Amino acid sequence: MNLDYSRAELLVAVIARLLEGCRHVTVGASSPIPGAAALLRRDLTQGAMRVTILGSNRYNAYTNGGVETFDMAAQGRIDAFFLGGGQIDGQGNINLVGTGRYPASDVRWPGSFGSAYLYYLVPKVILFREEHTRRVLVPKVDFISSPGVSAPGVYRPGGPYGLLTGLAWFSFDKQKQRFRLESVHPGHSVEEIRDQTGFEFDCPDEVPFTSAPEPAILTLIRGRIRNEIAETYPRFASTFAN
Amino acid sequence: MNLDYSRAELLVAVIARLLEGCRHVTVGASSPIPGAAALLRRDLTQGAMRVTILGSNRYNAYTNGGVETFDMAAQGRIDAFFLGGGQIDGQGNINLVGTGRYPASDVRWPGSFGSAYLYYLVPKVILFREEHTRRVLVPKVDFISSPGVSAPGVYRPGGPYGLLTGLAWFSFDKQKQRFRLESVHPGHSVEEIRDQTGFEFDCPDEVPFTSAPEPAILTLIRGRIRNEIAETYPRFASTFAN
Amino acid sequence: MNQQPICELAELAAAVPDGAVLVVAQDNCGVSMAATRELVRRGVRGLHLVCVPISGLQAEILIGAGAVATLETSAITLGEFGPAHRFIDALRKGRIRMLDATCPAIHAALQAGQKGLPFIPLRGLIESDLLASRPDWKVIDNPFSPGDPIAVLPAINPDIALFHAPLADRAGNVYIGRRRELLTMAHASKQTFVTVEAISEQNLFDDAKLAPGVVPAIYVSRIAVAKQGAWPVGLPEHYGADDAAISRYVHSAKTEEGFRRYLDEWLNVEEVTA
Amino acid sequence: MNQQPICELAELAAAVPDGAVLVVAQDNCGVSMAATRELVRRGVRGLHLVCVPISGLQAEILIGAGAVATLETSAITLGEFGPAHRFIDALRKGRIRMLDATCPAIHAALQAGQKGLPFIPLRGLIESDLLASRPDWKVIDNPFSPGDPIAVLPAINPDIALFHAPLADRAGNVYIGRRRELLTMAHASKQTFVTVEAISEQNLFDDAKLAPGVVPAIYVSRIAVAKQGAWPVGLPEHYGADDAAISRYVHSAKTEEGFRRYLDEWLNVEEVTA
Repeated sequence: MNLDYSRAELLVAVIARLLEGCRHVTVGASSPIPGAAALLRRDLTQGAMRVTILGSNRYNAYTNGGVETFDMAAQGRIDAFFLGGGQIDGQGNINLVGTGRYPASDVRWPGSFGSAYLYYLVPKVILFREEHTRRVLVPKVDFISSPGVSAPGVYRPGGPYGLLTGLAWFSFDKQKQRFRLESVHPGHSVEEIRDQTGFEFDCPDEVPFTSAPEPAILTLIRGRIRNEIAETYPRFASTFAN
Repeated sequence: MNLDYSRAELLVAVIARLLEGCRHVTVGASSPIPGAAALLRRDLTQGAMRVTILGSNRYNAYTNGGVETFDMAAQGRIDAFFLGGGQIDGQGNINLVGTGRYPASDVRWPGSFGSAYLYYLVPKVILFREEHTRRVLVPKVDFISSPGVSAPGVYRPGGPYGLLTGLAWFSFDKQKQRFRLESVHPGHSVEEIRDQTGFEFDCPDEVPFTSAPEPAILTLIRGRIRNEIAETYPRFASTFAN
Repeated sequence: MNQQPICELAELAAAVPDGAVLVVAQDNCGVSMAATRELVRRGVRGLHLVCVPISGLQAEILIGAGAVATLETSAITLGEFGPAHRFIDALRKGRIRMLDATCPAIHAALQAGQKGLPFIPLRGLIESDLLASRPDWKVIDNPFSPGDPIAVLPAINPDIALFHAPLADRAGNVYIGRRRELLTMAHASKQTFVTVEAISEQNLFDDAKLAPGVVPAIYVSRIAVAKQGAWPVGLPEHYGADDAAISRYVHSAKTEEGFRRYLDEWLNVEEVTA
Repeated sequence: MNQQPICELAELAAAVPDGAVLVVAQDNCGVSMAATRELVRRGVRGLHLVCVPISGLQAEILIGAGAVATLETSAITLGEFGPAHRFIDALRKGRIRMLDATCPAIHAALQAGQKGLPFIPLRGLIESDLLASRPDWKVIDNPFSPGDPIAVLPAINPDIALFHAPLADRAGNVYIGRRRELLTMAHASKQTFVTVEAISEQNLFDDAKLAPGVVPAIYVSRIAVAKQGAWPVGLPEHYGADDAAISRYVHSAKTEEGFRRYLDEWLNVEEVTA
């Protein structure tokens, strides 16, 4: 299948759609695709949606140090955030610490960052991981950096909204505590998703393809957005549309 | 008795002596005599002792807002502070709220300010009240803005060091939970102190007079200190040596 | 999170609903007396007024005007100008619910609000009548050291923070310099309303030296220009207090009638002059 | 509370005792790699390293050099340059005690230290393995709302805060601008050691625009001048990271031997150049 857009461009367009209705979106320091998507959404709202990119000078109007992101989340002033994970399981648990027996992990990743807090407090947490394999999408994470769901009574206004990978988009059902396959990216199939996913998920009989970016959106991504993210993610910007 | 210094000058000199050994002294916004005394002590230590005067721009190097005073006290970075009170009793309890039945007080004062915190945390709290009458120095305060002593087990590195009035200096004994008359200001007598004090206190057989300010100290007070406090307490500075 | 935060003063005051939890700062931080006057003019009622951590003329006038139902403060003081007569009178007549506090308790509870914590512990307070008179404060055992009692205070999350500042920009950023309690107030409150001396045409974040002293626009809902907007209180580093006006206030406010006369006159001042 | 805070870099490093609780900031806040090098040179051991809230090359090198006994951080990352090999290796070999945290927990515990609180509550965390692996963290019932579990964290009060800043003055005031976590670190720590690019002959408080971004001298024990003192890490708004040097580090540190060779070379650099 020969598409006239790159995977990165598709993902940016998908995320920008998912951010509809948000007033303020915060993006982590090393998240170029979510960063580009947030800036795209901002452009589409004529700047009404605010974007904070952690680690950026230009897209960071904080004056209370690193704690401000977390305080803002607790104040309800961050509507959406992105989390990844070395492992993600079918209940939405994420592992950013490592595999095997903690703390002498077989594979050790950097650590949990703000996940064990933001995942609880930000209403729309989009799990984003391009690699869609059984290595990443596991039946049960080896270490819970942050759980996908919480017991009744635990203060948790936030949580997973869904999971976007290089192959598909799943929504998350908090009642059922399960992912549901919503769309498969053009060029891929439900079988491929099943093969590459280590956890069980709900799957409707008919799964649509993920909508391709509209031409106007592609133009924006390739023009203004690419320039805007160059400050924050210079290496990414240069390889963006490949 | 015809003294060659004013009462204010005596009190400034006494307090400056009490501040010996301090590294950092903080003074409230409307405390000109303690303020002048702290600046005098600072001069005598060639600036080694730091002075913070709340509400001053010149003697306030804080950059975290009003909370910084209280945080510093909790950090152990304030060695001495001054508290007053509409009522002070023999256990060192202070009342900055009012007389009669709270909250519909017969006489209402401004309020407790930071007393219910700083009195617990600052090691050397000097109670300072010029008026020495049974109206102020009462058997039992009507409202405890802050207690003079705390039950065992209560975290209390700070508390009353003593009580300085226009007539005398009392030390405070934390074990006995009582004041002890240490000196009577020149021109006054132990009988007068007894007459004017509403609470019981320890009194040695021989009570010395409070030492008069040395000539060099008086010169400093009348020169440099008077100029230095003019910024913070302009009205006070102009009437200082009367 | 208002895209067009700059509005008229009357509009700003009209957006403070009756019954709001309103947080204000002490005199040396920037007090919006201009907005206070508009609030009195519009006849706001039932405020829960939180003072960080004390107040002066602003609280005194709001109380005298009957705008305050609950007062939470560590002190009300007019300093050397004399007693806060309307505050004292309202207490004596039981017209306001009084929540006497201590300065660090108000700061800490506001910081808890800023951090979205339900409560925060604080040293001091134990065995004081302040604590005894505050049913909303509790004492718990330090969970890390049994037998160590410590006070815990519920967070303060005001509906609206209101203050006066020297400068804002068109995007809604406000310069506060070293007056960091104003930032805490803005973070802890649902909305922040500010009056300013002037509007800068340049974004305050474009000047790296100004940026550390800015309340970012995301916290600021409404900004109105009010020249000499702290008058008769001063704005440190900009103008001093109008001692004569405050003295006259204190003299007038000895009686309810005198206060009313002062108020009528004050509400009819066309242009504020210091 | 040092009257003459300015000293030589070696003197500053010598004043960090073995076993100290040392708190450092993340890369975009000002990382004193110059002092780190001196610490490694003097062979410091047994540090309890607290990272606010994460670290990169600084923690990685201290760990590799055997200086760290306990590591408290929310992440160790060299970003796109690759894995932190020495950190990973030390964990695998059980050479360091690991206290994995989440960013807001480190900020909150440090703020508790700043406020002299014994502990602070924090949302999140519940039912995570982070909480399960931290015996020093607890869960209590919100005293104001039974049935609402909430984590409580003991305060962090480091012995020494260490960072790099653009400017200090002779009185000991240090300019940090918007990097407010550095102020919190200084408040919470018993002592603060700072390396700076330059010393201003003017007191920083004399410039009203600079004052809001200053760590006051009362918190600062030692200051040493170290030009390009963050190298090979960058100092935002002053100079960027030396990507080539960091890449070469990551490549070298794949093995213990490679790391040792890199270290020898690094310790022998006479003058740092970016």
